Amino acid sequence: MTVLMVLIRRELSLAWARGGGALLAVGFFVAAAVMLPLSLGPAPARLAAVSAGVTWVVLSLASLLSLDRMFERDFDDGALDLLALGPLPLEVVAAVKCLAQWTVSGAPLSIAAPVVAVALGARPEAAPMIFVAAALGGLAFAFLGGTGAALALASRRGGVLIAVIVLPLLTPPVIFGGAAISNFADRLPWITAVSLLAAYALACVALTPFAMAGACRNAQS
Amino acid sequence: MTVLMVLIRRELSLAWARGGGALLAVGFFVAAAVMLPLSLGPAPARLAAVSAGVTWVVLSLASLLSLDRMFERDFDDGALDLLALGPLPLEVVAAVKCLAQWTVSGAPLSIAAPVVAVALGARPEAAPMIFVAAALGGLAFAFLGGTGAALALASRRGGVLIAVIVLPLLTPPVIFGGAAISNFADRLPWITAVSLLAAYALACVALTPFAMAGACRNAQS
Amino acid sequence: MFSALANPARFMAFSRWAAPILALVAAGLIGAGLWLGLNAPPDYQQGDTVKIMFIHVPAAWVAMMAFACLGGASFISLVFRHALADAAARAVAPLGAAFTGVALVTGSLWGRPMWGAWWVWGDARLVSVLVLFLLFLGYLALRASIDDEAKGARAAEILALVGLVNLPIIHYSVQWWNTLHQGESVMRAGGSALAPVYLTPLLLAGAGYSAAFGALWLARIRSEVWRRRATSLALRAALA
Amino acid sequence: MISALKIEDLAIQRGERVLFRNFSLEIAAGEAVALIGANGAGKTSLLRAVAGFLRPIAGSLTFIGADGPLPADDARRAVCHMVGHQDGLKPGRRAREELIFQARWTGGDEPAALAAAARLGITRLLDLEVRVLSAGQRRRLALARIIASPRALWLLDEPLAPLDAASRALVGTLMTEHLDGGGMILAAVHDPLPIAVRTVEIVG
Amino acid sequence: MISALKIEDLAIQRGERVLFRNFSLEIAAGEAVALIGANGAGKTSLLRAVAGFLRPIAGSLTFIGADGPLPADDARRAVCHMVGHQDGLKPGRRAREELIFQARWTGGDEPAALAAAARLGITRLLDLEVRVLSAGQRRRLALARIIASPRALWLLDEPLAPLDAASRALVGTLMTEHLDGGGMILAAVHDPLPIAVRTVEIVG
Ligand code: HEM
Ligand SMILES: Nc1ncnc2c1ncn2[C@@H]1O[C@H](COP(=O)(O)OP(=O)(O)OP(=O)(O)O)[C@@H](O)[C@H]1O
Ligand SMILES: Nc1ncnc2c1ncn2[C@@H]1O[C@H](COP(=O)(O)OP(=O)(O)OP(=O)(O)O)[C@@H](O)[C@H]1O
Ligand SMILES: [Mg+2]
Ligand SMILES: [Mg+2]
Repeated sequence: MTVLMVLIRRELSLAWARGGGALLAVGFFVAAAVMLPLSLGPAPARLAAVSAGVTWVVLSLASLLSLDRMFERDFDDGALDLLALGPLPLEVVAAVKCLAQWTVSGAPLSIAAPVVAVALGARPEAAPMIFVAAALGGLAFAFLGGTGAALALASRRGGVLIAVIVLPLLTPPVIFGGAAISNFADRLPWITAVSLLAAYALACVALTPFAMAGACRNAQS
Repeated sequence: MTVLMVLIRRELSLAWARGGGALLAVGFFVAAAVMLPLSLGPAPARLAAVSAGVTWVVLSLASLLSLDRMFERDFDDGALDLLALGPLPLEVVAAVKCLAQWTVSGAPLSIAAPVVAVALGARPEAAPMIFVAAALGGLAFAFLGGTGAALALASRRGGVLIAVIVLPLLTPPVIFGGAAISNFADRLPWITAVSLLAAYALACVALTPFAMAGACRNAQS
Repeated sequence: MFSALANPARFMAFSRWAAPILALVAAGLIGAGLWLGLNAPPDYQQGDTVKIMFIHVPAAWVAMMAFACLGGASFISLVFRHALADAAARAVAPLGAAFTGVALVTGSLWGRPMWGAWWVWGDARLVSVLVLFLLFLGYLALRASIDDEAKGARAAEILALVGLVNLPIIHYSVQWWNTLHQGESVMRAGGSALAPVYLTPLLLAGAGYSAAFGALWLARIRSEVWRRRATSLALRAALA
Repeated sequence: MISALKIEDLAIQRGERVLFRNFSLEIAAGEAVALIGANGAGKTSLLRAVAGFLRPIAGSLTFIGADGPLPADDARRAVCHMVGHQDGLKPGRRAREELIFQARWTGGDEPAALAAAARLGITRLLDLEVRVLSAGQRRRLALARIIASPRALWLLDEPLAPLDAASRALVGTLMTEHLDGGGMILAAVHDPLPIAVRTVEIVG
Repeated sequence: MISALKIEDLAIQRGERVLFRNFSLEIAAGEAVALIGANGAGKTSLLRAVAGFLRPIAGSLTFIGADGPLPADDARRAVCHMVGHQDGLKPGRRAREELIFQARWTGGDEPAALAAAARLGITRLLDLEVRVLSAGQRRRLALARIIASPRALWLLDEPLAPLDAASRALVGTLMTEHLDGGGMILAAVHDPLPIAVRTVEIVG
């Protein structure tokens, strides 16, 4: 087993324990979706009109859960120091952490999302796009969330900072994703929005690990 | 200054730092509200129809943020032991923790909620009820979330447990609150729903501290 | 020029006269731009409200420029560990926030008569400018919340670099989405769509705003350098 | 104030394993006991049982006041100070906030907390975040807490490990003062304490 | 494998304060150095600088290989083992998972990890969660990690504090073996190490 695989396995199991993994995120998401019609009262038409958009927003929020602790534990208990002395650079470690986070929460969420949206009354045709948007968006959320978490490490006010730092960065993918979903459902051109979302997600995956590693080193020093 | 005041002040400041307090929850909430029209596209009528309900659901999610860590830190770093050796019983400590959590996130959220709902197009007449439901509901969420957090302390799979334990308990207040808001806005009888919500919240406040204290003692032993 | 100014002593000598001169230039350009602009004929569609343009558009330009400067200074500070670059980054953030605030407020004032609403959540340009504003605030908050100054600086620099992605999004937002906001009209391929009566004062005001921004920035960097000298002197005194 | 702690035939179990049985010990006012034993023998567990965190499977723990035995839980809240392996200090808070809170929580006040900090030589560090303190400075902060509010029984788990020689001597002095005032100390140690103590070994 | 570590005129600053200046030290293969100094003198900071976490404000740190100086960052990833005040073990995971991961991460493998556990007498504990281990058992787990994968330079921060006498002797033996194999040890300590070492004091 290569050392990368060893790292991936560990991070997956930590991510699972940390946030409750798939179960918490999906549970949270499904609960929100169930609560929505309950709190709106039974008016299928009203609901159906917004179901895809609402699903997307709730999803983006659900994927933020427990992101803030991505580096904090490792930092506090010294594990980050040990990771830094290993064979792989911290950039890779940071990327693996984010991917693990995405795997245990983003991926299950993106499978749950189309199901929930359709159950709420979205047109089934929109489902594939909801899945794609959720998967790509989740990737961006995980990496941006990780960046915020790493930047907040050195500070006494972790949580607040993560909000202030991450939320603005999350807005573009939410917009792109929302546009992709609604355009797709309305049979309008959707390629641009999806490409933008994909580009944003890929840029996050490619660039934020450097930011995260830099932020971790800064906090460790 | 009495020892209770000392405890309250400390817990407020910890709650503020832990979850990012007010700013994180409110930021999260406002962001969600901002993202909603972005992802739906600007179609005011569609949005207005569901704004109150969506606000309420997003609010309930926002108030869950960082709840899961209410006891974990104190447990890991030994502070819970010191608290247990103080003059007040752990039940009081647990209740103060939950109230602090509510003060830094639930209360600001319940002020933000009507504003956001109206900005999204809810009828202004519904605002007072949104405020009441958010305040009462927030109380229930804080105490139930605390219970889940305390129960999960001794386990390796904390997050999952919280999901499984807390989410079902949260459903009733969400339903009552949603009914109260929509009935109030539609000029239907709303007293029953609000009373149920209040009763549920008070029951949580009165009973869960015992559960939390018991769970903490169990984890410490 | 940059390498020459990288030396703090030389920078202080240069900025000592450059800042006031830029300020004078700014006053002249903005004065001329506004005078021409306010005396321009009312637009056939927009009426007199078109005159908000001469405040709004340059402020929006400078706000974006400020973030680019913040990113550039942060990059230099991060890579070359240059103290002056860090001072420059720290100095530009509140300025940028202020210009962004002006763009938001004037845009909003303009939006009321034009679109019938102060604010439109669905509009990508408006939202992305708001995001820019929040990024400036985030930068300041991050810096302020870390006790260790060097660490705070470094963390904030990283954030500034990450935030740079927002710039192209603001600029292209009008093309990527159907926004209510004006499309590109000044700097677009195929020449400006604006009539010269409006274009000239707009460009004058734009140059003036930029000069004012430069003057304020230099002044703030100077005071930042002084502040650092003072703290290190105080520290040395305390340790002695 | 209590005049003695009496442990009789105590047996403690962790998980499935009984750590020790029939452990008896009596500590009188003014007395210090050093608890020794191999790693995993159960020193920390014994301290936690005294503090009320672990329920023994057999035997009894009695806090004896001026007029005979006291209800254990109330006595603990009034007389026990504990410095464990984990010191309960929050990395993100300032030393001053932590010290003052912990002093007040156990019945002291702000002036007493500041005096204790001065005593332990950490006044200069009070405005730092706990996270930047060195291990020894942090331990001194934890110890300042128990100096700041007077309680009769100190339960200490390897209190001196991260301290330098000067601080160890200082803590020795503080312990002597505590004992002279009628206090009691029960400390789990691997290295000898800087004061004269009765040594008790835990064997499984 | 490196043959020496050379520290020249090092100066380290934390926050606004310069901890020490002009610190020089050379450690050759097979040599152990005990770093002593008051609390807050900067022992931990020096170890962290050697491990690459802190950037010194002056001076140099050179890892010397068979053919002269090595690039510092690569050298660190290949030769440094560190056991700090914080041991990097996750309370919620099993000792076995933690040990095997950390061994693999630094170049060892599972059999080596199990052998190291046996050597330190913690085989029986491997299926427990880290959180239930006693302080000494936990430190042994942290030390097992560095036995499990061979790296030349051990950076130890008060490695023996929570250990009982038998374990201290054992760790002494392990250190001797490491030195005999050409290893190096730099350990910050308050109590003497159980092996013959050169002692260096840090003064501010
Ligand atoms: C809060 C509301 C508004 C915000 C945040 C805002 C923001 C901006 C920004 C950032 C730019 C510069 C874009 C670039 O150069 O890439 C800009 C340019 C401009 N804005 Fe606004 N704006 C707002 C409202 C308005 C309104 C109501 C109008 C008029 C109907 C308007 C008209 C213009 C024009 C004509 C330009 C120049 C466009 C160009 O040449 O590229 N804006 N605005
Ligand atoms: N929940 C548990 N399940 C199983 N074993 C446990 C549990 N909790 C503690 N133990 C075991 O109990 C024993 C006693 O631990 P304790 O911390 O009391 O020892 P100690 O004497 O303080 O040792 P040290 O000198 O290392 O601090 C240890 O062997 C530990 O592994
Ligand atoms: N970010 C910081 N800001 C200010 N001071 C700091 C910072 N980080 C560390 N210090 C100070 O640096 C000093 C050195 O700490 P270090 O941990 O290196 O000491 P040490 O020699 O290991 O002490 P000990 O024996 O107590 O472990 C301490 O006085 C500590 O308070
Ligand atoms: Mg112990
Ligand atoms: Mg140290």
